[in-house]
Order: sequence, then structure tokens, then C-alpha cells
Amino acid sequence: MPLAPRLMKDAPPIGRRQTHDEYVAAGGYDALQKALGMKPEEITQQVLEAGVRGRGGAGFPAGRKWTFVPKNTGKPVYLACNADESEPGCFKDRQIMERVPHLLIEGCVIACRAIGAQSAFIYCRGEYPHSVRALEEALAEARAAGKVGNDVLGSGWRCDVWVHKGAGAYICGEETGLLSSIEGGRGYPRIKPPFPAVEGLWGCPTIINNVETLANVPVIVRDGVAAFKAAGDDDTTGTRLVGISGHVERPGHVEIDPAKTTIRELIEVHAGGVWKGRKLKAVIPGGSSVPVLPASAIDVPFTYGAVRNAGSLAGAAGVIVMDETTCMVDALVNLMQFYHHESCGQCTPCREGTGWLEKLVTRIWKGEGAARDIDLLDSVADTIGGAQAGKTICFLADSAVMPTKSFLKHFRADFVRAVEEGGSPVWRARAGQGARAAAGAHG
Amino acid sequence: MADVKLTIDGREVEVPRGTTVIQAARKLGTDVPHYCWHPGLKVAGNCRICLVEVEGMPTVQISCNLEVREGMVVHTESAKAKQARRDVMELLLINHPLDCPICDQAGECKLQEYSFEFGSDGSRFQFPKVHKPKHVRFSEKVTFDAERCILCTRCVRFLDEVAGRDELDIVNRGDRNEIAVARGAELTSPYQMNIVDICPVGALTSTDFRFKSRVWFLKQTRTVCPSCSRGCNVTAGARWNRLLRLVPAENQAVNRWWMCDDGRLAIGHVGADDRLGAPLVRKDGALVETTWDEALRAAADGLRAAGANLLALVSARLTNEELFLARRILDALGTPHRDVKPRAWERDELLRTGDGNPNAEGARILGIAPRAGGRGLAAWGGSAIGAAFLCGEDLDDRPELLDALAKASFVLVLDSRETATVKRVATVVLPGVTSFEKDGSFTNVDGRVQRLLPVVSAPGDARPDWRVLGELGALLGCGAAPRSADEALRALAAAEPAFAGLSLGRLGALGREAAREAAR
Amino acid sequence: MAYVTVRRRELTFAERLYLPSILKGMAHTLKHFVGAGGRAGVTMQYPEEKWQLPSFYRGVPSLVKDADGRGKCVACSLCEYVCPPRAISIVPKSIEGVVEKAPEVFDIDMLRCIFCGYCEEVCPEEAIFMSKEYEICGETREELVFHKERLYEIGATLGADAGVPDAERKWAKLAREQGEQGVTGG
Amino acid sequence: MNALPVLLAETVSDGGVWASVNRTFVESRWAYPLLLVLVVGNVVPLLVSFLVWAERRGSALIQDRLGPNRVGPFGLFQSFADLGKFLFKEDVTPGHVNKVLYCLAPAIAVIPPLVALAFVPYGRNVMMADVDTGILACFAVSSLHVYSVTLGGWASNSKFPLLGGVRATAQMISYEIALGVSALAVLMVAGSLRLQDVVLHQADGWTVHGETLGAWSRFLDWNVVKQPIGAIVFLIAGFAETNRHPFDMPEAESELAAGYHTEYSSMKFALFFLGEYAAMIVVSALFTTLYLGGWTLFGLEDVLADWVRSSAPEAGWINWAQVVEGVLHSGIFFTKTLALLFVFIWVRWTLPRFRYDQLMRLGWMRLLPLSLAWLALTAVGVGILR
Repeated sequence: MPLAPRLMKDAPPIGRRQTHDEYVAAGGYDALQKALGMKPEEITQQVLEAGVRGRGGAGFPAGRKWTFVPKNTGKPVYLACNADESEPGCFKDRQIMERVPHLLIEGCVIACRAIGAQSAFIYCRGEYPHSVRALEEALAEARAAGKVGNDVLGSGWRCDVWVHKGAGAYICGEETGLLSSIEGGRGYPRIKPPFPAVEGLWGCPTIINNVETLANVPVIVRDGVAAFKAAGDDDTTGTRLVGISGHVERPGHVEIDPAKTTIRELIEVHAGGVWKGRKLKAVIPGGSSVPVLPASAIDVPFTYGAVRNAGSLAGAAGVIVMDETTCMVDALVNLMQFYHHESCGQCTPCREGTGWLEKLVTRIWKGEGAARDIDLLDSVADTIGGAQAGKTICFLADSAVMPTKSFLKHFRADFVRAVEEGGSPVWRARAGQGARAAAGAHG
Repeated sequence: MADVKLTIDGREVEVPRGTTVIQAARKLGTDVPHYCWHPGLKVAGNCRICLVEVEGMPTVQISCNLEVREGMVVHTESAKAKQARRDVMELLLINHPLDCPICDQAGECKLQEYSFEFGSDGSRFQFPKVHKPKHVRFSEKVTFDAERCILCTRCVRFLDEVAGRDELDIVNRGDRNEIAVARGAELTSPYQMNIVDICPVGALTSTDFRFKSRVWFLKQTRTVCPSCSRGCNVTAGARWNRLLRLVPAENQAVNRWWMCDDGRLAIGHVGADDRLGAPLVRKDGALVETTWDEALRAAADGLRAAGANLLALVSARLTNEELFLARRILDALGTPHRDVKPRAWERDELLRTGDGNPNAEGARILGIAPRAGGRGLAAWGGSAIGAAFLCGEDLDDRPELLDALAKASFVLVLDSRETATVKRVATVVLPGVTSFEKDGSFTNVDGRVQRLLPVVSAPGDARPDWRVLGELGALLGCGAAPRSADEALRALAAAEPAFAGLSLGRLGALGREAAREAAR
Repeated sequence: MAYVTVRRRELTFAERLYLPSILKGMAHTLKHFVGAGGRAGVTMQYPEEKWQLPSFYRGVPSLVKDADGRGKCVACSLCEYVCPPRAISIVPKSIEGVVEKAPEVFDIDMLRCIFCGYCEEVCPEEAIFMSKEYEICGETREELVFHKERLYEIGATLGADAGVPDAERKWAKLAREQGEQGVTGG
Repeated sequence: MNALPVLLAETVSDGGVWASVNRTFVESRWAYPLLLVLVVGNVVPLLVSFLVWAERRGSALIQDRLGPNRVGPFGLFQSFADLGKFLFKEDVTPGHVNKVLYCLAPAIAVIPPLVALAFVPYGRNVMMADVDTGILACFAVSSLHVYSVTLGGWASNSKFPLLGGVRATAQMISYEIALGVSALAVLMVAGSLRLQDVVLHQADGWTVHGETLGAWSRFLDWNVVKQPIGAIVFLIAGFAETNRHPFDMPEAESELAAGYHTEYSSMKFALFFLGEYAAMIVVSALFTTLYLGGWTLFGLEDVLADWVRSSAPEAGWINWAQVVEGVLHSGIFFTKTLALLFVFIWVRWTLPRFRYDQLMRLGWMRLLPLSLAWLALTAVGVGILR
């Protein structure tokens, strides 16, 4: 066990929330007290030095982002916490919100202090009622304890935190889509520039950070930069919360030192290995939007740079494991249905393209496709986007393209087999059942 | 702000800081393909067709939202930009119904144009297209076809940003997205038909113009809307010598890109059944057709006999030239009794001025108002009327004045329609034409003199009012009749300092300011 | 060598007399006259016998219906636009159903028509076909302006039995797809 | 003159004033010719209509077509349909023409050929006017035909008809000389201007120095044998006279629209048409008379007539023997004429048209010298053989 957990170090077991008192007893809100004694620039500087990168997936250094807030615009500044953890395979933010919500609240308040905001919105996923409840209860406690509200810790500084419940759209996890949603509009991502740090909520400077990112802020302020950087490497500082799901013996989450933990260790040590003693086939390391890695490519540490070099992205650290029995066509159909369903429909390539991808994959899946459909799928994916395309406002189209391209790159044989054998195994089994059922109805 | 120098397709251009690349390209005459971008609306950046390649940037960029930077090197026609555009075009078309044969937009459809320019001749999409509701009535005026819609949101943004009403919205998600009348709202904006114009495809069509004619058959003429004193520039479309539609023409000094629905739809009078096609004189109580010579002679005799006692009502719907020629006649007769009939029109903040006379300003500059001792229109009802001249005007809405006029010995009416006034009180009727059938100019509420051009030809033997007034003036000895509206305007320019130096040619497409101060 | 003088052959006396040639010619025509020299009877007895029209034959342009008996023309006016002698005039109308538009008036002035087939070629709906009909006559000019009904009547003979491809059946296809996708309204 | 007037008289033998008038008339020398005039005057147009049909059918066969075959059996009544058409077509008289001459021209086209046929002997007793100077009268009358062409072209007051008319006039006058000169040679041989004499001369065998040769010489007695060159010249000139191919310069369509009758339509045009065919009949009839032995057939005509006569019924109120003889002779005559007419048609659909200068050169520089030379030769021959 190489790591002492930081974020989750005092976390109660799953199903229970750490109360305000428990949190304070464990040293909670000390960081806030400390921060109130610092100049905002000093806090920002600390976060900048800590090098904490955005945990939402993009990995943009949080401190850098904070410095983008223009000074003296006369407009209020807002903080938005992205708690819309809707990436398939990700469930790490949930652990923080449901088990150590005060950590997040403290992080929000400190961040507000740093960027000069007095309001923070935690945009929580609508499908997370437990998280919402935990946050709201914790907020009530914090407000009662004077940690949040008109007079934070008696400093006379006002800072409030609000929980905003989403309505179930994946796209609202995109930072500008999230802003639109908070404003009450359609969850359409916005074009950049202007960047939200300049023009965000209601046209005012707004900083958007992921739950885990903000949860790291009290840790940095409390323990100092050096202690924070003890975990991770220069590329990825601090610990990472990783969710592991799929064909493993013990799915769940774990806080790791990304520099010292490889993906293989995540699966074999932390998740108890591939289930049923089967062999590993593929891993999606960062949530469904990132390229898939074949079993041969997983002996890399879980840092941003290492995973990128391996051909994928650490993303939001949702590791999805697939065993040797998995037909990758089945997996891709699932993903494409998701992205087609979740495309907001604003940009042409994504609106039209995700549907096309789904239809094409489904055709191959059902065995109605021809060999040329596999090439067409690849080509259509290129038409829609890709990491270097920039054809859409947000990354949803690219999120659909990246798995498609990587699935075809690494597991083309599965697709060829589906074409040749009249559909994927799952489809054939299902169709066979249907045929038997039909036959049974007649017999 | 300081200017920024950048290179677009190898040509340098200097534009103010804050300009977007698409605008800079337009300055060079390069029209980067675009759907959602409209110069009069905020940038939405969702159609993704205006992609360009910028040196030093790894990905293609939408030019509509890309601000210029010093030294930027932009390629709109590079292989990468073209490929990106082609890709977007392909995706735009996969679920488009391609029902151009029944789509009114065909012929002025951006989708068609770009498809023709750089689209593919086939499709790689072999699935049933996504179907959405068709011919949805958004309102009495606008019909919507969701399948043709490319979700550029120009309509939504127009209503929101220009018309100031959140009446349209987008519903559903992804490729099932549809524009819809927002829940709880109705599409009632008096400017709603502009969304038909700015819709780059055939999703929004005018219920009025629907299926009337393919646009490529239309004879398109740029002229001025006669419905209010704003003088919105319009492009009139005519076929079979029938005026079929008006659409706004861009004029930043007047109406920018827009016009109101009421003005747009007020074209029924041009092809009305009651148009006058021949001069009439009253004989034994009934109006009978006659020749122009006879009618003009009768009109001149009547006017001469009335002399200074003539009551004249000159319409501010006449052109500057006609008002000038009418004034010339009234001056020759020496009558001080001259007035303009006011015409109410709803007023708003955007374009509508509240004055339904398109040339009210011209009439004001030319001083069509009671002279000292003259009776204005308000005073017509009181005492007996001996003779009257209704120049381009009727009094159908003023029955009490009609009663008074009915007792007059001579009433000359110059009008384009057989109004109740004509039927009841006219002694001599000279058939004029509508503003869509003649040359001339209006002076709008801001003193801008704008040119009218004939769109259709007048019915029967009706003549442009300037010609009638010119010939009538010649009979009354006030100078030769002008041979063209331009000649009349030159005469006006020589006589009135406010119009000095103007001719129809010099007005150009966008009009010119009259010297307002001189007139005041 | 701008030109070459070709010497004419000197004619013999008999040739100069022409009579042998004349007699030869007369013998030839006589042979045909008695039926020995040619293919007497190639003349077709027109109203009774009719020409086997080639597949590319262009007769009267006509409007066709799909297999469900629905007129295919949607009054897009492309034929009107492309028609070189301006023989076609169309007034569209709005109709109920999955296809919104149809011709109210569809006239082809057969006195103007030059049978070029451009209308057939340009038609995006495959609604207009050059029929095999070529017997056109009338006593007045008006009679030779073929109206919609007449054009559909001529075109009807070009239906499924005449091999005009109509696998599409636009109305049926659109209605089916809309039903499958649960599209309502409009 | 013969039994027929008597026979006719018997048919109107019953009393009354009119009867006596009729009898007087019937017995007069006018009745029989008038009857013939009636017959011929109707038969010739009929023949024309048949000719037109024959021409069209013949040309069709030569060209491997069928020709008119709709109206009546084999399309025989096509000409009548055409006639109906001509009658009911709009008769356009252009505004710029000389109306009197314009209307006169088609009439002149028809009348001379019809009159000329009056002098032709159709049988021993079948002729309208047995004129002593028959051949001269015939030529005199038929020469008037040229006026129709001249006037038609001139009165039309239009350039193509005028050119066509002038060309036709020049052509007809030119070839008339050759025609006349070759006919002169025949007259020399026959020693008479009377056409019946010319015919009979060809039927009695050769006479050399007043001595009649044997019956075999009857077979060589036709002038076509005795006057081969003359016959050819006459035939060629006859083609030219009637404006037939290959000499149809006057109406050469490709050069002059339709020549002198361009401005004519309807029945007036039909009259020109009729005139042309009537002229063909005249030329054929004359050629038959002058060169092909007229109504004779090497004496066989008499043998046949006798045989028929013997089996004919007793002379009742109709003298059948006379009738049969007349019909037989006429039949022989018309068979020859029709054969010639066929040649006319045949040539038309075989030979190409002359160029105008070729036509003139042929007329003046070939045919005229040839016919003159032949005349001289004939004179010598006649002198020697007499």
C-alpha cells in the first residue's frame, strides 16, 4: 500500500456522511481559517505552485485558470463547481460529495476567497440525489457553523455556496454547458472566446472547477505545496481518486499516487484482478470518452503524461475494464447510443454525426453491415472530428470519435467478425432467443 | 481602436481590433460560407461551416468567432479548410430531406448554394433520415418545416436580440432538435417574418408567399416600402406582372436588414380589383370612361374655374417629384387651401415610425400645409366646398367630409383605386399608379431621399402621377411637363435648396440625405 | 502546289450521246417499277401498322403517377425553367399529406413543345416522362394546350406496366418512415 | 357521214316540235362532232386524273414506295379527292397581280390542249374535226399553250414566277421549231396535211415507185421506222414542249420556288396542272398519230373489226358494227397513247433535270440542226423513192 489517502483519509465508510463536527475534529476548516489570513493572490500562488491539474478530465492547471479572472471589471465573480459527474465509468466525485462534503465546501470557500468570488454554485448531477442531499445537509451545518454565509468565520467576509441540481444531461458536465444550465437556459456549451473566466455566468467572470480539484484546495492550503507534491510527479501532482468498474472482482474507487500506480496495478491490486479468472482484453482508463487501451498497453503509471503516451487519456479517472469475452462491437454500440442520445445538437458535426455513427455501428452489430462499413465508420469518425479537428464547440463529438477510432484501431478483428458472422455474439444470442421465442409461440 | 493587419488567402487587410475573421474576409470580398452567422445577430458558432485554417493553430477555426490578431495568416481555401467545410456540408445534408422541389427556399438557399459549390454529388448515408414535423404553422405568417432546419438558431436569436421577444426556442436533443414556439409563448412579434428572410434554408417560409412562385422566376427590383415614413428598403419580387412579395434590402442607415410584417404584407392594393384603368368624367351623374386628353382638359378647366377657392388635399404618399408638381399647380391657381391627410401607423422602437405616410417628410419640406388664410383639412367639414382637388388621396374614412364634397361643383380626384370617394364625389378622375409602378423618390423620416423603381406595370391606361400632374400643370400654364421622374426631380432640386444637387441617378441604391436643416 | 488540275476523261461518242446511259437508267427504273429491283412494300401502312418505337423515342411529355395512383409532380417548376421554347406553365398549390405540394395548373403547349426531353431529364421527382404518344392534333390552339388531366392520362400508360421505374413510392416511404419514428404534427 | 347520226335520230323519233328540232339537229353535220366533243371533253380530264394517279403510283413503284392507295381501289380516286381539295381550298389572289391576266392564264393552260385534241383521228370514223390542214391546226392551237405560262408568270407580278414564265416561254418557242420541223418530215412522207391521211399512209405498207410492197411491209410502215431520227427529235421536243422532266425548267422548284405558278393556289393552280397533263396527252396523241400508226395496227384492226362485226347482233336501232369498230380503233389508239404517257412518267422519274443553258444548247444546237438535216434527208429519200 504505497499511499496514505489525503482526500479520503478521514472518510467514513460508504453510505455515511462525515458530519461537520467530525470534519472539524479531523482538522477540517483549518485551511479556511488559514486562507482567510492570506491574500487571495497568495492562495492562488500556492495552488499554482502545487500544480494541481483539473480533475474533470481536461487536466488544465487550476491555479493558472484562476489567474485568468480579470481584475477590476466591476462585475461580480463566480465560482462554479462541476459536480455533474456524468462521464460513464466515473464515480469518484460522488465519493467526496457523499462522504466528505465539507472538504468540497471548504475548497469552494477557499477558492472563492482566492478568485474574489462571493458565490459558489455546486452543479450536481440530477441522478445523484444522495450527493445532493449530503451536500445540502453539510451546507446547512457549515452555514450554521459560520463557515459559509454572510460572515465567514467572523471575518466579515461574505461567501455563500449553493447546490444546483442538474436535470440529467451529459452535456451539462461540459463547463460552459453547465453555465448555461445554471442560468436556466438550454444546456448548450458556449463558444470560446470569451472564456468563462472572462465572461461566464450572466456575463461575469466565472471559474469552473471539478469537485476533486476543489477538494484538493484545502489540502494544499493546509499541508503546504511541498507536502501536496509529495504524491505524484511533476506532470500530475497530488493524489488521484480513481473509479474502477467493469470486469473486475472488486469494482470501486481508490485514492492513489498516480506516479506510483500503474493501470495494471489498479486492476490487479486495487480491484482484485479481472473477474472469473479471465484474461484482460481492453481498458478505457479515463472514462468512456477517451481512447481504449489494449491489454498490452496498461503497464503505465496513471499520470496524465504517461497515459497520453500510452495512447489514451487519464481523463476523469474512470477505469473501465473489459475481459477477453467482450465483443468490442457490443461495447461500441453502447457508447455510440450514449453519445447520440447525449449530443446537445448545437453543432452540426456532432448533431448529425453521432447519430450516423450509432446507426453504422448498430448495423455492424446486427450483422447487417458489409466490410466497407467498417472503413466508412472510420471515415465518418474523421468527418465528425477527432482530437485535432476543432469542428465543434465542445468535446462531445470528439468524445464519440476517440473511442470509435481507437476501437477500430485496436480491435478491428471484432468488427470484421461481426460482419462475417452476422452480428456480434450478444446480438446473435439475443436474436436467437427471439427466434426461439417466436418458434415457441407457434409450437 | 488601433487597426490590425492580417493576411487572408495571401492578401493583406487592415481592420479594426475586435473584428472577426469572417468580417475581415468580407472586406476583401471573400465570402466565407456561413449559416448561423449573420452580421445583425450575435455570434452563435454552431453551424461550423465557416471553418478556416489559421497558421499556427493546430485545429481549424470558425471564422465567425475568431478575432483578428496582428500578423495572423488565414487560409479560407486551403485543403484543410475545404476538407473541413466539405465534412460539415456532408453532415448537414445527411438528415436534410432534400425536398428542394417543393421547398420555397430553392433558388436562394444557402444549403443549395454551398452544396453546389463544394458539396458531394452523392451520399454515404444509407439510413432512413430523421423525420420531424413538417408544415408546422408557427403563426399565421410563418410556416415551419423541422426537417429542413439546420438549427442555426438565427430565428431564435433574431426574436431575442432584435425583436426583443423570446418566442422561439429549441426543443429535444441531438439530431431530434427542433425549433419550436417556446412553451407558454406565441409567435406574435410584428417583425417575425424577418426570420423567414434570415433562415438560410427553407425551414421557415412565408405563409403568404408559400408556393406562389419559384424565386428564380421573380423579377426582383429594389425599391422602398410605402407603408410608413421609415422608408425601409425592400426588394420586390414580381411575376406575371403581379407583385408577389417584399423582402427587406439591407440599408444600414434606414432599416439595417429588417422590415416589419405589416409593411411587407401591404401589397394587396397593387393587384386589387378596384384599380382604375382609364380616366373618368361624370356625365349625368355617372362616371364614364374618357380619353386622357378630354379628362385632362376637363380637370384643367375645373381647376382654372375654381382658382384660389380650390381646396386641395395632397397625399404624402406621393413622391417628392409629384408633390413638387402638385405644388406648382396649386401655386399657379393661387389657392392657400392645401393640406396633407395624416395617416396613423403603429409605432415601436425598432422601425415603425407611427406615421403611415411614406413621404411625410417630403411633404413637410415642400410645405404642403395651409397657407395664410387657407383652410386645412380640419376646416373642410364646416362650410360649403365649391371645388376640391384630391391629389392621390381619398376620404373614405371621413364620411362627413364626403357629404360636404358631394355638394361641391367640381371635385378632381387623382388616385390609383376606385375608392368610395371616387364613386361618390369625383367629377373628374385621373387614374394614377401605386408606388410599385413608378419612378420617383420618397423622403423618409430622417430626411433621407430614397429611390423608387417600378416593379410591375400599371393596369390599363393608368399613368404615373408625376406625368399626370406634369401634363395638368402644362395645361394650366405652369411650365412644360417633365418627360421623366428624373427631370421632375432635377426641377425640384433646382427649386428647393433641401433637394439641391439630387437626381434619381445620384440617389443610388441607398439614397441620400436631403439637406434637412435648410428646410427647417 | 496550290491546286491540281485533274484532266477529265475524254468521253466516247456513245457517252457523249448520253442515250446509252439514259436507256440504262430507264431500264433500272423500269426494273423497280415492275418490282424486280427493290424492296417494294417497305412502306408502312401507317394508321393500321405502327412503327415499333425505340426506347429512346421522345413523344408527348406526360405526367405519371406512382403505383398508389398519386401524382408524382410536386410543381417544382424546374421543367418550366429549363424548357427551351417556354412551353410549360405551372401554378403550384398546397395539398394535404406527407408531400405538401402539387400542381394546380400544369399546361404544356404542344404547339410550342419541341420534344427535346429536357423536362424529363431535369425532373427531380421522375414525374415527367416523354411518352410514346406522337399523334397530336386539334382544331384550335387551345385544344393543343395539354392540361394536367390530359398529361396524367397520357402518362398513365407509362405506369408500372410500361416499365417506368417507381420503386421509391415517395408518399408511402415517407409515411412509413414517419410512422416508425413517431413523427406527428405538421 | 355515217350511220350514227341516223341512229341517233331514231332515238328521238317521236313527234312534236322539239322532236323535229332535234331531228334536224341530229341529222346535221354538227351533231356527231359535238357528241365526240362531249365525250372527249370529259374523257380527257378523266384521263388526266388517271394520269396523275398513274404518275404517283408509278413514281412510287420506281422508288420502292406504294403511293396513294387510300381513296378507292389502289387509290384510283385519289385525284378526285385532290380535286375536291382544290375546289374547297381558299382561292388566294395576291393583291399585287394583274387580275384579268392572272385569271386568264390558267384558262389558257387548259383550253388549247383540249381544242388540239379535236383534230386527232381516234379511229376510221372517230374524229371531231376532219380538217384538211389538221396538223397545222393542231400545232396552231397547241402553241397557244405558251401564253398561259407567259401570262401566268408575268401577271403574278412576282420575281420567281416571272423568271419561270420567261424561261418557259423561251423553252417552248425553242423546241416548237424542232417539233415542227420533224413533223414536216412526216408530212413529206405522207404527202398530206390531213392527219387521217397520215395515219392511213402508215397502214398500207411500203410503196416504192408507186408499187406497193407485200403485206409484211405493213409492219415496217409506221413512221417511227421510216423516220427514226425525226421520231426521236419529236419526242424529245415534245417533252420540252410540255415542260416535263428532264425539261421542267419553268417550274424548277429548287430554283424558282414553283416557277410561273408560284402565286397560284386552289383551282387555278389545278388548272395549270390539268393543262400540263392535257398537253402531255396531246403530244402523245400526236406522236401516236404521226409515228405510231394512229389507230391502226398493221391491218389487224380491220381483221378484228370484221370478226367482231360478224358476231355482232343485227343492226337494230344502234349500228353495233359501227360502234364496235369505233371502240376498237379508239382502243388501239389510246393504248398507244397511254404507252407513250407511261414513257413520259418513266422518264420523269429516271432522268435528272437539265441546266437551263444545256437545255437551250440542246434545243438550238442539236435538235434543230438534226431535224433540219433529217428533213433534207427525208426530202431526198422521198424524191428517190417516189
